[in-house]
Amino acid sequence: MATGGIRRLLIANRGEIAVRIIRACRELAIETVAVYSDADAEAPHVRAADRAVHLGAAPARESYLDAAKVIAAALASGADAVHPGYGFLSERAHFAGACEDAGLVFVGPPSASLERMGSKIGARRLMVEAGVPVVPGEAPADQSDASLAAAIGRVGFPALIKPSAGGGGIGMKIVRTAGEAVDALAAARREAKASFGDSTLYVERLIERPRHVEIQVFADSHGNVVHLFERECSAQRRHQKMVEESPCPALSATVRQAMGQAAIAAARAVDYRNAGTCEFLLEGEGESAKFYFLEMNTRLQVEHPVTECVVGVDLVHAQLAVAAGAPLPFTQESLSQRGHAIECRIYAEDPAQGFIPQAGPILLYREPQGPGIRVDSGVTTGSVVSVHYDPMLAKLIVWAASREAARQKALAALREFAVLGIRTNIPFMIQLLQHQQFVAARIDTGFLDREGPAIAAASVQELPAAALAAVAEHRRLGASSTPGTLGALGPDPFVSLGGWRG
Amino acid sequence: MATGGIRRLLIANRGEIAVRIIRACRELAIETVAVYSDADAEAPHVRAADRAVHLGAAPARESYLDAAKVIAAALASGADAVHPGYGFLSERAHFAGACEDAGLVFVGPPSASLERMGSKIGARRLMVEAGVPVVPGEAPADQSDASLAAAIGRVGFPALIKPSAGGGGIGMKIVRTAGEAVDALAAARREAKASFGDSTLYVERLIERPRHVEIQVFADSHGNVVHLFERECSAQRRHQKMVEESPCPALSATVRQAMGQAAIAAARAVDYRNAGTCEFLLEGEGESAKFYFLEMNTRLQVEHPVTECVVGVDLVHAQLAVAAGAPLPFTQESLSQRGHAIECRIYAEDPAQGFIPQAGPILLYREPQGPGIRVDSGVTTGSVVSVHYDPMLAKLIVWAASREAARQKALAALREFAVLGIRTNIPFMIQLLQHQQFVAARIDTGFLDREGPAIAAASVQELPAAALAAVAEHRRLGASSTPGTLGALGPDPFVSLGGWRG
Amino acid sequence: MVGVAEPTVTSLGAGWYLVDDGERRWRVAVAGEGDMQWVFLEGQVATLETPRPGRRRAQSTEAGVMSPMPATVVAIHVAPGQSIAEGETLVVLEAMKMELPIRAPRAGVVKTVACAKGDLVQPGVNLVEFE
Amino acid sequence: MVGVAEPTVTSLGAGWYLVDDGERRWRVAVAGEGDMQWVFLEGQVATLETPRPGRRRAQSTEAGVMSPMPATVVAIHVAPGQSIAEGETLVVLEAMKMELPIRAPRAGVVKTVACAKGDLVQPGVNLVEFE
Repeated sequence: MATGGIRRLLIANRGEIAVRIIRACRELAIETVAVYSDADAEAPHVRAADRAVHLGAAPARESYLDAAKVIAAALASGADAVHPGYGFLSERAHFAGACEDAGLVFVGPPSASLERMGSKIGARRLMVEAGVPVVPGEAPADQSDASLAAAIGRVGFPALIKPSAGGGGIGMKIVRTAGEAVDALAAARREAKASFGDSTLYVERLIERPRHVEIQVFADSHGNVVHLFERECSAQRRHQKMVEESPCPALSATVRQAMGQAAIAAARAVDYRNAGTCEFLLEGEGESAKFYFLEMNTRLQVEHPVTECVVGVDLVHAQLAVAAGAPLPFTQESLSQRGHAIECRIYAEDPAQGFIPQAGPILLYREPQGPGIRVDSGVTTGSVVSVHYDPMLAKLIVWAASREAARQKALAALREFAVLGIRTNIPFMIQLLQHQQFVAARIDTGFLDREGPAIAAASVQELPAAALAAVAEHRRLGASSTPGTLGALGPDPFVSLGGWRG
Repeated sequence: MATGGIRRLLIANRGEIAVRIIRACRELAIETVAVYSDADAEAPHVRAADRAVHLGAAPARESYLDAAKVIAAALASGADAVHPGYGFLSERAHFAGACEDAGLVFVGPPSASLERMGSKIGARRLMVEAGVPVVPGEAPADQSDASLAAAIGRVGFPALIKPSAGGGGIGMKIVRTAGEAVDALAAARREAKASFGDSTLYVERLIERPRHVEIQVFADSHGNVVHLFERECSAQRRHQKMVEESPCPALSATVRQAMGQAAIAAARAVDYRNAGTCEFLLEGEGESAKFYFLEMNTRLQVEHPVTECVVGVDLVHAQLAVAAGAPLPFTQESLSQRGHAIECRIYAEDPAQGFIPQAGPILLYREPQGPGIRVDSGVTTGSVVSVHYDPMLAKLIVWAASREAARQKALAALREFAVLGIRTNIPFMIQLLQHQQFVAARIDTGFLDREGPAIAAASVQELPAAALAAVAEHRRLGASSTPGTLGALGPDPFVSLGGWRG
Repeated sequence: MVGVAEPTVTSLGAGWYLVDDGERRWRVAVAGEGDMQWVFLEGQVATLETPRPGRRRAQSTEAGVMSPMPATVVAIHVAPGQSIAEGETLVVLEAMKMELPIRAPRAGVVKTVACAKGDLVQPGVNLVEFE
Repeated sequence: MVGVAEPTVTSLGAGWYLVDDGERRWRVAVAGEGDMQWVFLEGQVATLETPRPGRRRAQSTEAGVMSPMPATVVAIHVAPGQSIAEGETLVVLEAMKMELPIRAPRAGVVKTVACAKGDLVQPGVNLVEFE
């Protein structure tokens, strides 16, 4: 794959995505420059890189979010290109622009595309103009009952009335038939006025129990735009994705094709370049399913490996080639889906305590291995999970010929994935992948918010005798080798049981 | 995938293949029973299994080759099936028969198929009857010049004359035109008589610089037989394969299709069941290439992962399903090749000393990781490589969208594959994968025997300063923590340089 | 464990143990020294603690609320003397890109607010105390 | 290394070192104690030895031939008193499923054959000695 001019790449990120990009560069004989904060001096991404530049203190705004420092690091290390990864500066148009100004190749879309997709209102208007379906909605200038009722009729039923100034569900009313509109409008107006001091109302189509389905797109600087099919990402908690898979079992070939074309139209509408993702809400399933554009993520996604496994491409290789000016390494006709991939995001969080993020040292870490198993990670034994960054430690990605085989492979791999020292969502994930709704592929975006606590509770199990025996031996060995550390132990070491749980 | 009655599987093997089969069983919720010799009590395959049975002393004939002990272990551990892996008892018809007699499911072909393919002469005759091309050859009853010259005319030019009783190249003569026949026959007869006391001659077509190309086949007990395309295995040294890949760059679609059909015919001719491989010699390339059946390997091959990556199947899952009586999990129409896979066999051997096998403890071991990289291995840090078994430690398998991308990925992965304590062929492999003939995919079966020494010599490189600096630090740390061990060191620790080489 | 043989445990190094109960074998990982161990078996994780007299737990009590982890205070919703209902959000913290609302464990009256917006707070220290 | 800064070496544990030469960084693995170390860098491997006076090397000499590794004798092609040519196969060993021919390092006459077919032989011990 031609990666032309790029000889030395600075990766303006940390964790698993930095490691993954460094690995891609090794295959392409591109030198790598890592950047790091005070908290990450010994992090795997820093150790893996050919060069490393210290940015600043642990808080991201003093390190990974400081565009000036990152660009200075790139220039000082002789890098000719910058890969922003995801998060941090990846979708900041000013950063892409600053790279362009400094003569650095930005591995992503041009700053102008980022600006156009960065404004939610502007992006929605552009999509409507490009013929991409969006959730019907409007805030009529005439806020009379008659005008709002007419707007409700236009957006369709069931409709949702919500305060234009609002948020958090306050003042939101569902209208299922035209007859319910007048009462609902009055109630919404009262609550909006009381809570926000502004009674302006917005009406939109209510998408009930939608799925989150997104389309990977890729564009080069030679006018080629392709889509790489979908990822199903409905298993999310408070908009934080937990499990992604592809193909989406709810898509018919016709709807898949239509979504792919819509995503290509969206990319063309903003003169997009490099890898991007169009997120859609999907209503219903099969031939009758409808989809609505949500937003475009103008970067590599966390869940890009799912597409890589199913479509058989390397998106980071392609990003580097396209950024260097090469044409896309694939055509639409050459792309197809094969088998099924599932990604499980491994978070440092405690599902039993409301998914509260966990920080601290990882005392023991071992990844699963085997055919069809891929782990992208940014930690190892001895890593300290910092409070300053995202709690995602790793991604487990499995591929198999069918969804059920992939699910079984993911379960087997999760049972081999050992992380000690901080709580993770692995035990929770094992329950989730066995949940009847997951097995049946009937997950909507509200599923985890509704069922998460019950799944967390179900993952508490009795402690097996084998585990107790191993702990006893561990303590005995510790007592003989370092007797000093056991002074505080009482006669019965198992007095307090922290719990066998997720 | 239905694996029906199999609840507990004994794996009658060791090393990487035992580990790989155990991993497959975890995904299928099949309990596993490992067997082990005295040399393998702490081996990874024993640690990975749910149960483990000791067989006997280290020599294979007292452990892994002792069919009675293996069957007793299966019965004692309550196993209902036996997977033989490759090598050891895998192609012994008497072992398959003994399993059948003991009521154990043998994960492989029926003993009758093994018997039929086990006789080289019988198999050749069966193949000819089934219309499968074999290398033309005959040992005419009438050994007169006229009769042998006629036989040479029938097998075609160039022809090879060799003593029927012979071996090792003695008395072999090449005949390129009919005019050369009389002199060559006289010389061959003299040498045959002198060396073997028997002047009977065999004539066959000489296949010059052939490739070794094999076809994976799979048959179930419901009459279905499919092929899973080819593996190119020409990079072999004294018939020991070193690198395998798929697809074979020399095959046209037409020849590939013809070879697949021939392999299916071969399998049908012996009423084959489960996974098998038909090995062919390939002469020439492209549309004009000709292929000749060599033999059928009636088991899972070492190099099966190459097919798994390119065709997108799990052959061990399929083996277990078919052994349990289920129909094949794929049809011929559903199978296709995608991208390119390369397998590198990692041997404990010293290419600089004529590839002499190495034994001893592995002091440090780390496998490469990353997208598209799979390592099947049977060792870890601390393992002791025994003189009693095959010196293959691990297999590195990479997949990428193109051959060139796979080659680059394999190179990057090999450069991350650390094995210290015993010599391996990794540095040699790095040179081999960069050899102009490998890059151009122009490797025949004689390539490594011809070029191996030169490649081994090319892999000797100057020791970088960074390596010396690390050794100095290692010695310094060792000196401070365990001063006793350094008593024998002279003032200059780098007096003798073992060499930076393959 | 009446009638069951005592399991044999073999240390495999690096915190891993092979436990053989006479029938099946299990690979168990254990980490942690002193009075708390973490243990892993087939995807499940537990902590086993020996309680120490007088050790403070980093959690909220009847007397006040604490942060469960190092975090930054992003909002304070109460003031001294204010009456609060059980479950009411008192303080909002942020850690690891997540907002953590700290809620009242009971109804009562705020005595002191021991943190300010922007503070980096540690576990085990009261953020808000009740009368 | 005139004009080049001394590289800094950081131990990463488990035998791994990060070497920074002021420009690039290298991940190097080292193993082995005492007078021999193995070192790995980007797929290349070397051994570094400190020679010890009087240490026997397991290799053939002018006086006789040895097995380079533990192996089984599968064939003996010579007898005492027999004249041999340089490169002639004296003994065939088998180890790890491979045949290892042991050849004469020089022309000469066989003095003793110190092994028998079927023997398990160790490195460092003569198999055949010359006059």
